[in-house]
Amino acid sequence: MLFQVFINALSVGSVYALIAMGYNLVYGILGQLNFAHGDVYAVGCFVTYSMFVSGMNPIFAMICGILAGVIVNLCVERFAYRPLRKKGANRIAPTISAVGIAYIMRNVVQLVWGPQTFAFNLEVFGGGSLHFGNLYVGTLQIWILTIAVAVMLVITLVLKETKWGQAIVGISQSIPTAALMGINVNRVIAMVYGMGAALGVVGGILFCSYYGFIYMGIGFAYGTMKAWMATIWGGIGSLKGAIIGAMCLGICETFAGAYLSTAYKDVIVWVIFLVFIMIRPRGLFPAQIAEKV
Amino acid sequence: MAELLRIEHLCMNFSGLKALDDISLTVHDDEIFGIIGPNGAGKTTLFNNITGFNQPTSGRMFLEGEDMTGKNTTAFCLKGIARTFQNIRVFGQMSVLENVLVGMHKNMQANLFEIILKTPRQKKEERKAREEAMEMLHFLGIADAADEMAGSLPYGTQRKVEIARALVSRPKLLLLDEPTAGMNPQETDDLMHLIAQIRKRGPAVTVIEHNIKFMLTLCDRIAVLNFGKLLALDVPEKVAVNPEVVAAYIGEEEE
Amino acid sequence: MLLEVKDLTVKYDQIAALKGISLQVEEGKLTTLLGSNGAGKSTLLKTVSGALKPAAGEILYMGSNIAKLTSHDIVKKGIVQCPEGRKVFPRQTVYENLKMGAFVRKDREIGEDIEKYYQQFPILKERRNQKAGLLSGGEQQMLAICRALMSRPKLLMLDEPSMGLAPIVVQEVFKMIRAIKESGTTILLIEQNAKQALKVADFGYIMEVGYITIGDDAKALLKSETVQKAYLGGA
Amino acid sequence: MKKLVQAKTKLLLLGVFLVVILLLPFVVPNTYALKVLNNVMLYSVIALSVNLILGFCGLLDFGRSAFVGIGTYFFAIVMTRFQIPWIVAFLAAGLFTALAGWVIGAFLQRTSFDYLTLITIGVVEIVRLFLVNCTDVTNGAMGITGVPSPQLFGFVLKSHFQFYYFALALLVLCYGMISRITKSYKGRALMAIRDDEIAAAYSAINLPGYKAMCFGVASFFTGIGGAAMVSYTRYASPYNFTIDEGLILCQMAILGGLGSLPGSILGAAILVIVPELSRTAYEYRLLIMGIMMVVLMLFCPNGLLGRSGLKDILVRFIRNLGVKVREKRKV
Amino acid sequence: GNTKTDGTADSSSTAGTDNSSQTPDAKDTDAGTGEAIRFAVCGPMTGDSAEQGLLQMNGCQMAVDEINAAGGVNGRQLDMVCYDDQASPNQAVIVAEKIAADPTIEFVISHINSGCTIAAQDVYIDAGLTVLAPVNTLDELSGYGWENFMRICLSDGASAKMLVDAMMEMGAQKPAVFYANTANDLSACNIISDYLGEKYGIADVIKETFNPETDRDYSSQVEKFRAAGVDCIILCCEYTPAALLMTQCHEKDYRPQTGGLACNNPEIISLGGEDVEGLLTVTGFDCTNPDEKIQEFIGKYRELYNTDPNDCSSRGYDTIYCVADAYKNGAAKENLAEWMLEKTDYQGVTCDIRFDGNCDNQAAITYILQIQSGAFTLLEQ
Ligand SMILES: Nc1ncnc2c1ncn2[C@@H]1O[C@H](COP(=O)(O)OP(=O)(O)OP(=O)(O)O)[C@@H](O)[C@H]1O
Ligand SMILES: Nc1ncnc2c1ncn2[C@@H]1O[C@H](COP(=O)(O)OP(=O)(O)OP(=O)(O)O)[C@@H](O)[C@H]1O
Ligand SMILES: [Mg+2]
Ligand SMILES: [Mg+2]
Repeated sequence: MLFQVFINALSVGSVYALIAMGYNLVYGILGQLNFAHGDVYAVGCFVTYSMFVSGMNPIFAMICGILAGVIVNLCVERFAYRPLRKKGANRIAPTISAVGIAYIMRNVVQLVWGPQTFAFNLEVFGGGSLHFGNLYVGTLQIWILTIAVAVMLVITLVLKETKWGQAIVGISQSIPTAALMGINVNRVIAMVYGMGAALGVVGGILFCSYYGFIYMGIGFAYGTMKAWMATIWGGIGSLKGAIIGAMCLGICETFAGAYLSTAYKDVIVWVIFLVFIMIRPRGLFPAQIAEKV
Repeated sequence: MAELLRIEHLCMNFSGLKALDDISLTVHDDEIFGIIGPNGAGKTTLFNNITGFNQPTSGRMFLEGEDMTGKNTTAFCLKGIARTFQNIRVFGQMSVLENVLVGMHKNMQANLFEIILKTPRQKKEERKAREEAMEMLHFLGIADAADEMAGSLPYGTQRKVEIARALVSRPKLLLLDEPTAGMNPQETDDLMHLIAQIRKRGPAVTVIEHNIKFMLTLCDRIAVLNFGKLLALDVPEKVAVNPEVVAAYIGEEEE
Repeated sequence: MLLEVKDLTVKYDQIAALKGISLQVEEGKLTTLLGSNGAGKSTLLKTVSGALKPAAGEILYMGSNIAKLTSHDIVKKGIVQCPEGRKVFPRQTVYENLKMGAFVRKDREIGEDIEKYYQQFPILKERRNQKAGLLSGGEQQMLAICRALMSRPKLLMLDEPSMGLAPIVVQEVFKMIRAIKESGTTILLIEQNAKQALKVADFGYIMEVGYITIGDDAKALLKSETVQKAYLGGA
Repeated sequence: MKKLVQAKTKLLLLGVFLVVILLLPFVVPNTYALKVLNNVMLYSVIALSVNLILGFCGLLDFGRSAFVGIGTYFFAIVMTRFQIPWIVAFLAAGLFTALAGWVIGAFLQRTSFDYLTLITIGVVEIVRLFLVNCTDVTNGAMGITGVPSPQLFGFVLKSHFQFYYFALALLVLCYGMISRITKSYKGRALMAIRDDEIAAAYSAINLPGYKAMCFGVASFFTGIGGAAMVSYTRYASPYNFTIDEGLILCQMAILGGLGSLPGSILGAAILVIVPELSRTAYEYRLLIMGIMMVVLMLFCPNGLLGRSGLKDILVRFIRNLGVKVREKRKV
Repeated sequence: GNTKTDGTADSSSTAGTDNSSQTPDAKDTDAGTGEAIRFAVCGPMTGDSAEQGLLQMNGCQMAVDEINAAGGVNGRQLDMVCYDDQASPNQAVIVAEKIAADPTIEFVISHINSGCTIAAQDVYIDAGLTVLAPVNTLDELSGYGWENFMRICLSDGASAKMLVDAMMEMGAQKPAVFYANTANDLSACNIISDYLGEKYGIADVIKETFNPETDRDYSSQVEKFRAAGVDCIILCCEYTPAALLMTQCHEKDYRPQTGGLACNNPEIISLGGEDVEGLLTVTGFDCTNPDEKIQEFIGKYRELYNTDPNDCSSRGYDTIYCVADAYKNGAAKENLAEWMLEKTDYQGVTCDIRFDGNCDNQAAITYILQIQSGAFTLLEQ
């Protein structure tokens, strides 16, 4: 049982990983507690679902969903976050408008798609599982993990090597100074939000495919919260951290459920998390502190 | 003249970089002590060490004979060291007066219940603190700005706010890290007089500056740091003509 | 005129920091701006570089009004500011900071430029892989100046470049400023070290709480009694 | 002289305000409106405690709902199982919550802003699941019924009308206490921590001690608020103490304006009353709330009564009408 | 009266989020004599558990529209107002106060979450309002001795026992319970395990739970069931987790017999597909009944809401008819509860209603359905 539990844990972790990466990207760069992340990607996933159900090719449906997520996030950035940034608001203000956006998105999803759960199967990832003796490994999980790692590598490379990546890194440290370097701050930030949304939708689609359903609550509890936990676990701003943090989260959840108590599972996870944060207050891969008196 | 601060063989390494290398010196309780040295010589790092912000890699520190090695910032502060910062650190969202009042924190006694009940003792304490803080603002000539948000003031004023905040805690030793940065010659002159006056009020002053003229006029003794090492420690007249110091720091006097 | 500021008014919230300022910066010349604390010098620079938007007035750069442009467009036009208080990118290394300075450049000589500034400030070369946030104050200042230069601007605006620098380095910086000027770059310099500044400058302006009180030839200012008294340290 | 006149008008305004507040229950149309008013006041107490933590100490705590839960349950359990005077249990609930807050505050010392924020959410989850699962102590998901109404000096404050004055007195008391704390040197120490921890440490402010104290003191008020609330609804249920609730409590303080105590009351009023207005338009409730929050933030990023908030907007508006308004800042 | 029904039918949204009787002009255009009979429907309409609230509301809405179209009750139109309690007991109390403060409201269709129901009861009792509960299945509710509260559904205990019997009859050796960590489901779980012990002598029933707000991965539960050799799982949870659990079992090639308390939502079939084949569910509404009236109801419901009715919606529907029946026969706001407790003997489309003097519906019948080849089928008793 132990080994199977471990494999289950990794599967759950890999599902969280992708969602966490999109969250961590925006979080690490702009420092925004983005409460709307999950709900924005939920919109993207629902669009994918609707497109697919109405008979569209699943790949196109996914692209539509991703586009929808990106567009929504860009609009949100443009109309809810950017004006705040221009006014030089503190860190808390965008957090609250993000909560507002999350509410709006949740309401829109309920108005358009209703509150019930729908079956979600795009039929592209090939379901089923491989088994080795008594061990079962889902094929979709292998997909998910591969995609997560690939995406992480690509983004890390982009951030490190390209000019835009450097611009993003600059903006993450100081927006006014970045502007003084000739960086088009608004465009780059919009890009980051777009990228975050795209990653979120991809993650969300895989999440929905994995569990085979979609409903309006996937945004907050499974998106924002898990992504946030994974991000903090791994260290803010570290993509590698997002993946490994998600794995840690998956492992804790699954093992706590399997060997301790399913009723107290979440309590146990949170307590482990708390203790971990006490030991490593900045997560597994902490961003380096570069401040001097 | 008594010994106030004594440093013995202080070393500080930052992952391979020797920011302080075997520094020993003594500051007396009635002097203005200057520290100069090229950029990156370790002056600020020295301040950080003798206020407990950084822990030295090796070496010892004594304040009025008491061993303070390994103590934290608050302990140093309670023992009577106050400082200003090279990169200004005022409480940006608080008024100037409040900033200064924070400096008086360690002298305040009232507990939570007295505060909630507003006992006469607490009221008196608070009133006295405000008076003292205002007096300090007058002394530094920034009383006009008392109600303004500290964060939106010009640099020079913010520096003075920092000095006021440090001074109201009635320290035994005041550390000033480049107090004249961003001030014009006129203001620098004013500050010089101010520091001399401060000195008369009680605390010994240790000051880091790059303004040579300022330092030579003001200080009783000057230490010169270079690459973390103590290059010279003497009265200003001698430091100014020390060829090593001239080469490393002052450069050819122009004109 | 490379840059012409006309009747510029700038407000923070409701309070005017600049109250109708006019000044001119001639191409290829060095103009310096002197004034006491809080006079509004930095505010002026921030407005020219687009970080603040004026409440009234014009900023003409090569004849066109740039008051409404965004910061990055202004940088692309060749105006670069070395901000007050250094503002280096703390989490990036010295080298990466310098590269950021060249963000708008497309040529291939970036590496050579970096090497050039390393020569000028050897301590930067020594610290090239250190996070800029951990540099000493003076080291950061040097880095900030070099980073501004990395974009090869047409108009360089320096906000108190000598702040926090050792005397020997200050001389180096002024030498450098002179060399930059001689290479044809226009400079707008804010300095507290008025004597030095006026020595290298062609023109000088004196500011007092939101207004420009005097604008004259630098040599004349250097001799002027009022200026001597107020900004050159009395004696 | 001028000052005297000003003081007089101020006093007059205060008097009028007081009379209005005291007579309000006589003019509201029905008990429902009274109930809403009472809720506004109870939530105000909690929002004030959030403000103490977030507005003054700069720690973003989404977990206030957990402490409301602790206060609520402590009070409910004590009152339903033991024979003790109401007021004793009430204060004990506050103190117990304060202790819990202090412990958690002390425990979280090393964490920075973002980490703390998430952990406070964890606290909500832990407390909620404990309340749901620990059936022996908390009666689990069924909740605790029959919690007694406030009993003061032999009076039982059972009706909404009576409770109004109780809640009002409670709010005034809590407001006074919190305002005194924030105006004292301890309050300034909290603000100093918020603005710059390093400089605060250099002013001999004991950071861990103060943060823990802040959590403790704020939790006292949160707990009192929770106990008062359960004394009012007379039923304790674990489903009241969710993350969403914690978010709402935070929003009250933020929308009102961080660091502004009247702001917290205004924020609480808005977030209690606006959902009531949209009660039957439930399809659009979240939409309305969301749009309201975004728009308010866009207009007053620092909250309605915060810096450049309503007051400044008003002043600007009046000035645009040509009226001279005294500038606060001297130039 | 309320003529917006067509609009609802057109909308492609399924569990209709529209609510037509809220039109403010409902009263003015009243065709009948006398004032409308106004009543409140409470429940979560937003948030994670909105689905149930909206389903209950849909059922009520359909009945209201039908009755009004047929001329109302004694010439009085029905007027339904919906209140969202967000599944939060605190909110439920406010809702109750709001309802109590509105003298035109004559009765209340209950909140759904038991926490909300309990919290709000005090207010309703004080206001003398009758509360009808179409879907409050929590056993403990019978024990409160409320005189204004009546439920139309069977309590969990009763239906759970039926389900257990059916499953044991099918040859289960080692049963286990999988329940959501909520008041209802926990209570049902306890009843089941007690019953298993009493009747079948199975002492150590494995009980596993999950947190419905945040859990969608049940692999640890599955692993535990599998390791313990469980061959029969009783599901006390909503249909979504039920379907998910079965899928996750089958992924691991683990195929226990399953049966659920609240799984009769047709969505479960599309959700679980082949994985939910063979699932038993206990329900008060037998959608497979060929009875004309029932099929007509299903047809109309499907036309309106584009999906099949389930327990929540059918019970809501019959509750309204039942109250209308009471009004027709002389009940009024003041004595509604008394009247119904004593005299109601109503044959509904989907269930019969007759109270046992306490709050329970004596005549409620429960059926056991099984999913066979993609459809619910009545299991022969
Ligand atoms: N936290 C740190 N980590 C790594 N290196 C550091 C750190 N703090 C300082 N340094 C390095 O130590 C050296 C000494 O720094 P310090 O700030 O003490 O110089 P300084 O004498 O104050 O110079 P300046 O006059 O320019 O302010 C510098 O080269 C700096 O780069
Ligand atoms: N962010 C701000 N908010 C409000 N007022 C500000 C802000 N920044 C500057 N000011 C005010 O604008 C005026 C001009 O400031 P500025 O920084 O331009 O002066 P300066 O001449 O550069 O002074 P210094 O020599 O100290 O650098 C000052 O009175 C200052 O208080
Ligand atoms: Mg220094
Ligand atoms: Mg300036």
